Amino acid sequence: MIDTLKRKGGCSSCGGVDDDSRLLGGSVILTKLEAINNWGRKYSFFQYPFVTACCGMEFMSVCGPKYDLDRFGAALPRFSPRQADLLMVVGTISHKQAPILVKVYNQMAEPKWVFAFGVCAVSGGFYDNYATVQGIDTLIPVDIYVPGCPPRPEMVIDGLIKLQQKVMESRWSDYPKGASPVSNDK
Amino acid sequence: MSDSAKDLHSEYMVINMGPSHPVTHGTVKFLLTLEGETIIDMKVDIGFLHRGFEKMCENGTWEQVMPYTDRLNYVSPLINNVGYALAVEKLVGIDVPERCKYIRVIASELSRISDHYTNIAAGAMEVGGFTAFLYFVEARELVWDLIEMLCGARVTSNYVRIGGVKSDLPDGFKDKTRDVFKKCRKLWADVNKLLTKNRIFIDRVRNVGIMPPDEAIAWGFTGPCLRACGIPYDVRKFHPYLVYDQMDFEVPVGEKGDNFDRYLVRMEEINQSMRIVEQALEKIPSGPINVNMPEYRWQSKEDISTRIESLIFHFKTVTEGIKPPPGEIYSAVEGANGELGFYLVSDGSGKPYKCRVRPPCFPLTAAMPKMVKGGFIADIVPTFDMINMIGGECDR
Amino acid sequence: MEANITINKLKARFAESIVDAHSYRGDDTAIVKKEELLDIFIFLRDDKELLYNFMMDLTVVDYLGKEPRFEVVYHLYSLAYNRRVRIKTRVSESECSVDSIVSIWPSANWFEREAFDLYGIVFKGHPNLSRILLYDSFQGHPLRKDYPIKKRQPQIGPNNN
Amino acid sequence: MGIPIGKLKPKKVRKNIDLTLWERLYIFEIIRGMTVTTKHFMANLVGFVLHAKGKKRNIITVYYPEEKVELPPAYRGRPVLVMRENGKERCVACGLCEKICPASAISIIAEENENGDRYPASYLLDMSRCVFCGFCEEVCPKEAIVMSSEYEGLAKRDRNDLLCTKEMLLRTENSVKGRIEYIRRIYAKCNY
Amino acid sequence: MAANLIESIVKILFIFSVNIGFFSPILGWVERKQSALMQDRVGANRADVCGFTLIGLFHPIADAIKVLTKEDFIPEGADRLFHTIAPFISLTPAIITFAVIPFGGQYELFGHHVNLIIADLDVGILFVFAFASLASFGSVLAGWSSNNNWSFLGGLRASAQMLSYEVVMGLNIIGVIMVYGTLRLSQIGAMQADFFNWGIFLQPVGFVLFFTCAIAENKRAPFDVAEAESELVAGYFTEYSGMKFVMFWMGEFLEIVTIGALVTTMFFGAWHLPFVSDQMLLNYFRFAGPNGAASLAIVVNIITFFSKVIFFIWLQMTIRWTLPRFRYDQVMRLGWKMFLPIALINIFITGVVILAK
Amino acid sequence: MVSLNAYLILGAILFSIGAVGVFTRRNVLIIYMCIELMLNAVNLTFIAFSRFLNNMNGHVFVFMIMTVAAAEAAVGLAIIISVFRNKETIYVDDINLSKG
Amino acid sequence: MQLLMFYIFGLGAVLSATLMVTNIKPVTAAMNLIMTMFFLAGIYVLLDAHLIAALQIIVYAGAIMVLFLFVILLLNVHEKEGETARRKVVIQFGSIAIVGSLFIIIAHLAVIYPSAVKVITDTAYEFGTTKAVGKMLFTDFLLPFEIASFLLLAAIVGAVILAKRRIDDSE
Repeated sequence: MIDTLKRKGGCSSCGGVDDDSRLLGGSVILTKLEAINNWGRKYSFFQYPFVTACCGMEFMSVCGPKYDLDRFGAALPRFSPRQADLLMVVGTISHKQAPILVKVYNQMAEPKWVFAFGVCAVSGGFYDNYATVQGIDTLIPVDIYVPGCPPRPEMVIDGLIKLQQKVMESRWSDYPKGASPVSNDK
Repeated sequence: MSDSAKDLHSEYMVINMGPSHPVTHGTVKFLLTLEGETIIDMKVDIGFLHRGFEKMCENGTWEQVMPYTDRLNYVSPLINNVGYALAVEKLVGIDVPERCKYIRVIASELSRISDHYTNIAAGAMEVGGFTAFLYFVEARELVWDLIEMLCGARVTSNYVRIGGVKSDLPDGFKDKTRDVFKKCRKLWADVNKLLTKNRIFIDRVRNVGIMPPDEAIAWGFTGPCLRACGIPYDVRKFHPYLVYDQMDFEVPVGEKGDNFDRYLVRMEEINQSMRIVEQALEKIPSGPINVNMPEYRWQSKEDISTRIESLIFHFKTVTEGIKPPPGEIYSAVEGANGELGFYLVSDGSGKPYKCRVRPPCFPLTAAMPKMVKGGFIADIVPTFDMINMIGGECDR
Repeated sequence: MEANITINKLKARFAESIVDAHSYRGDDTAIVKKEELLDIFIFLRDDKELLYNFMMDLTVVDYLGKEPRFEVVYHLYSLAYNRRVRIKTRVSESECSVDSIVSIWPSANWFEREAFDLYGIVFKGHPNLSRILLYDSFQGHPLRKDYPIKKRQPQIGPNNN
Repeated sequence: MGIPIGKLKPKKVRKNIDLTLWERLYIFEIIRGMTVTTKHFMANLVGFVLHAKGKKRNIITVYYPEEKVELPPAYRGRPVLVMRENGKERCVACGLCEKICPASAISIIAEENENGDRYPASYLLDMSRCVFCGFCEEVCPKEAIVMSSEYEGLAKRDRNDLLCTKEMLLRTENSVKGRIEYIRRIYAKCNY
Repeated sequence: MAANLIESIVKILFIFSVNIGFFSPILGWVERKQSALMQDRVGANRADVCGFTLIGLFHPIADAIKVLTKEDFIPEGADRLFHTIAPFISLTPAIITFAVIPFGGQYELFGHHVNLIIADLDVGILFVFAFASLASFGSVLAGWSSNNNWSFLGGLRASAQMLSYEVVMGLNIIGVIMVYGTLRLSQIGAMQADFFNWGIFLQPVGFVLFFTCAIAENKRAPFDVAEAESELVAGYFTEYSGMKFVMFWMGEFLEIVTIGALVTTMFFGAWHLPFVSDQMLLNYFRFAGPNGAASLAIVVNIITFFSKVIFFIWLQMTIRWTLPRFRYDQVMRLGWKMFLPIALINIFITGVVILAK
Repeated sequence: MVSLNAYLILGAILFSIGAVGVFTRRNVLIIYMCIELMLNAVNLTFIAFSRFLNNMNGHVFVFMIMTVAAAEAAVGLAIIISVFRNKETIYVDDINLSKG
Repeated sequence: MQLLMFYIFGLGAVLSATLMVTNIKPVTAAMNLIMTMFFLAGIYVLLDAHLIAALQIIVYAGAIMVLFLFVILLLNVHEKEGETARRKVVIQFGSIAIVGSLFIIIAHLAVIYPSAVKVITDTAYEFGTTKAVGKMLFTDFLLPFEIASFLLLAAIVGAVILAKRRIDDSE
């Protein structure tokens, strides 16, 4: 088992780069370039829908005509992790599924983001038992948590907008995020 | 070309399909042995969504099981709610009021419609017809508006209570239903035009995944998949529960038991379910929606605030749960995928001693290898979809 | 309540194997000895007046503390007569096995694997009795009453499965 | 076949489904399908052009952050605590919601104030576990916790931010008035 | 000589800018937007620059920026060289093919003979075929070099499918060649000045078959079995990431344009407006002087040509978003057992009609 | 201006490379490819002669050679497939038909 | 200009042909052969044989080599261990050395001793066009043409029969 808290400190530290490194890379041109780059990334999420459970139904709705994730440029589901930028973990991750999730995460090309969709992915939800992983952040670094069981499509879009803000704030030095922490276990 | 691939005595290619593969909805793994494109052998590995449903139920009170049933077949949660409530009522031995029965019928049928929409939509998407997929998602969205109006949530409804339902039909439900069904029928017609007579689609699904009737019975098929074989087994007709015996609807059956029949049966069932909802909305009587047995339900807020014994009893039922008499029962309803059975064992305490679900898609998934063996990789796609394996229900 | 035709026929045919029979809330139930299970099922399936062609459900109930500890529960359904019956057989913890009925109903295959997976009941003669819902490295059988609900197993990495 | 099948009139769905030569030729059915999609395309295109001129939009899509769907009164959003006029919570820390919550998302530490009334010294709601089932609202004897219609602002970058304290949950009675009225209507009496 | 050189450079630049600069980014947008409208959605519309969204036109730019900075990945055990060059192989034919497609007539401009085609080859159609056939190497090599079972299956499917449909496509073209008696695409175009001489009237069956085969050759739905998402994850480019992956898409998009251009040239009157020949155009624009008339005519030609191309792009997109996908063996059966005989019969009938005249 | 000799020499070199391949390689597929290469070398000489003699007969010969090559490829690959099916090898050393 | 092109194409052809012969992987060999075909097509263009050049690419690169690739992928045979690395290197270096020296020597000779054949520079306008080749095929060479078509037919039938599964084979 891996210490949850320790990992969490590691994964959500995108804003935590110390000031020195910011100063070093902080020339005007670089910042501009960074901003343009982030702008591009933010409007072009190719998602990998790791759909496992109930939230998948809501995920269909989010992609569907009424809420239309495509408006945010995030409508092209790529089922090959190599081509995806955003790993949407939609639904419960059981212990049996966990290795696959980690594998998919490790296969994704940088830069990559993870979206925990629904309480089961966030924390295991009300499945607090022998079979369910208590939150995917025990397995892989997560960028945005969207609770709800399943979340309303609006909540998902809200989360996506927050993720876009996060991407806007990110620096080149935040990447690569590297392999998932459990990848070398055992 | 594929013929020449078939001849080679080259090594069989062993491929892992899933669980993170688009066709498998992330919840199942196929271990395929291929010779060229032909499937020589197939092993199905499920359990990727095993969430310990039974264990969770055994650790909650009888009421607390209700949200867990939502997430069994998460495409038609209301049917699961109804099935569980009926099972507990059978165990306790109570009969719900007439209006409640009608509401439950309406809720189940709306759920069934949305399930079939999802199923056909996903099927269309997986054989490449993305537009048909979105039309049915749109239609489902409209049905979900109704469900949300009824029970306050889009997917996980948690609407039915033991001995009744949570709330009455909202105002204007009937008119809204009429509007929604009008739009849904239009979209249904569009999808029908896009798929039903389209030869590309027919070629993909016809004569694929055939299951002869006797074998289907032996494998434990129920629901649309069994009806596609020509056997009109429908729990709603054979063991009428609620008010299904007063409803006028037909059971669509297929002939061959292939994917095309499954598709047609589902398409027709959408229409029949709409008919049922419309009839139920016409016929619904007024009256109470809950059974008048305070010991089996939470007390009303008025009682709690006015009567102290009610308050004490409320605390008792909430913390300990209702206490059905010891015994065991099996009760089945017609789920969207087939017979959804609940086998409950009570030891007289407030928690279920055993709460077993008979998942309809579990035997269907078990028969997958039989249906696709000898076919092509591409045949897995429609077959698996038309089986409509729902992870939450199959793995629980 | 009076036992109906199924129970009567069973009693007539397998008098000494029927431990008990009742009909609680209209559900016909027969508790049989596990030795003659296969014969009983073949009889139930093939008898002209019964024709239980559906094996609807198979599960196990764990009566922790009682002896024998487990009850294997079969639900059968006859399409021809629209009739259901529940057959139960008792299995002790020490000798935790019953005969597999896969040869009678292929649908029992996965149900038996599931029962094995979650309760540890061994089905003799099953073609492939392995874990189905859980993974191979899982220790114990979670639906037994003595398995704590929150007892977690070590998380497995990507190369471990 | 036995008893009720005679009563049933199963509807054969496969009749008339065998293809005519016309349909076998692919192209005509393809054109039929394309007319359907083209009809949608044209309708939406025209709809957009008209919309640009200020007409009502006919497309189903909701432009979410700018535009919101109308929620039914039954909608169960995030659970919140109701405030009294004096700014204190209504909750008396009876612990029923804590008990009934299937996800064990609520944890209450009760204390008594100087008047001898119980109140929650700490009321923690773990939004990362809440499944929006509404049981807490249903069992609450005081109408102190209600499912508001809030669904925004729940996405967080850190899982710990999802742990809501009492202060984060308190809402004035006015802001959840509609919901309180609704639950009075549906839960006030068992049978009505 | 210098004038020729300038003319060539201008033409090459024009085609390049139209293809790479206009069509390849905009088609991504068109595909998303059109599919959205067909499916009652709105589609990408939120990428903004200084608050302007321009109905989502910035999204392709965002995609391009993102893709450029995406990690380039070569899987373990892959053949590095072929893995790298495969996307280029599948991208280049689509661009090169445009060299022999005429987008206008021949005019005298400032005393210089202007032929609106980059390379007026005698073997124009064969040239198109020669390079179109190379595109299959891209997908085959991509599938083979990725060291992944799904890619491999995709590569196998792609090679078999493209090989088969090339045969049928070639046979379809023969009908057109027989009717017009030349392989030179500019001549084929010029002969369609008369409205009733358009290929669609002379070779209706040929048009349907050619169009279908071209879509199949381009591996787009309903013939996208080589990259079928629900079967083979992403087919032969499963293991590609970043720029190289997008190059496959660009290749596909450019080929859509090429198909549109070819169909226009061979069946839909090339650069001609119905009932209006080049000479009549020049007569209409007489007021602008000979040079002005010629340049106006050139503009009209180009606009006509590209609007027809755009129509066919729209048609292909509609087909792509309407139809489900074939099964692999059905694709092959359709090619060999249905299209091939029909194409042969078509040739036969064409021959008979030509002889009878 | 390139002389005829140059083309002939190029053809000769390609032919000899092909021949070297046929003699040294053991993979049937590569041997087939070498044969194709040799045919191509011959084609080159035909075209060159035809150009320098201003006689187009050479082109027709090349046309025929291509036909033969295509036919040969089809039949040859079919043979390889059927041999592979029976012997599970594509190496000439292992294919000894007389041993059966 | 033409000389330069000839050297580029010629050297490219020789180089890729050498690589084809020496390469251990069939797929790489096939790709190198395709390169050779391309360079040869370029040389054909230099020789005014446009049709033949196009056909070269269509028939060889587009059809025959795709077929080769398809079979290579289909058989998917892993390279045998028997061909050791040492031998591979020897073959590579040996053939490259021999061929390279041959090329240089003979090219040198060719420059010293000009060709005996008289060069005809002013070709007819129609030389190498489709029309010309077609006319010849259907007049002077009609019989061989028909025979070629029969040959193709025979090859198709033969290939189908050879590669077809024997139905009695299976059980």
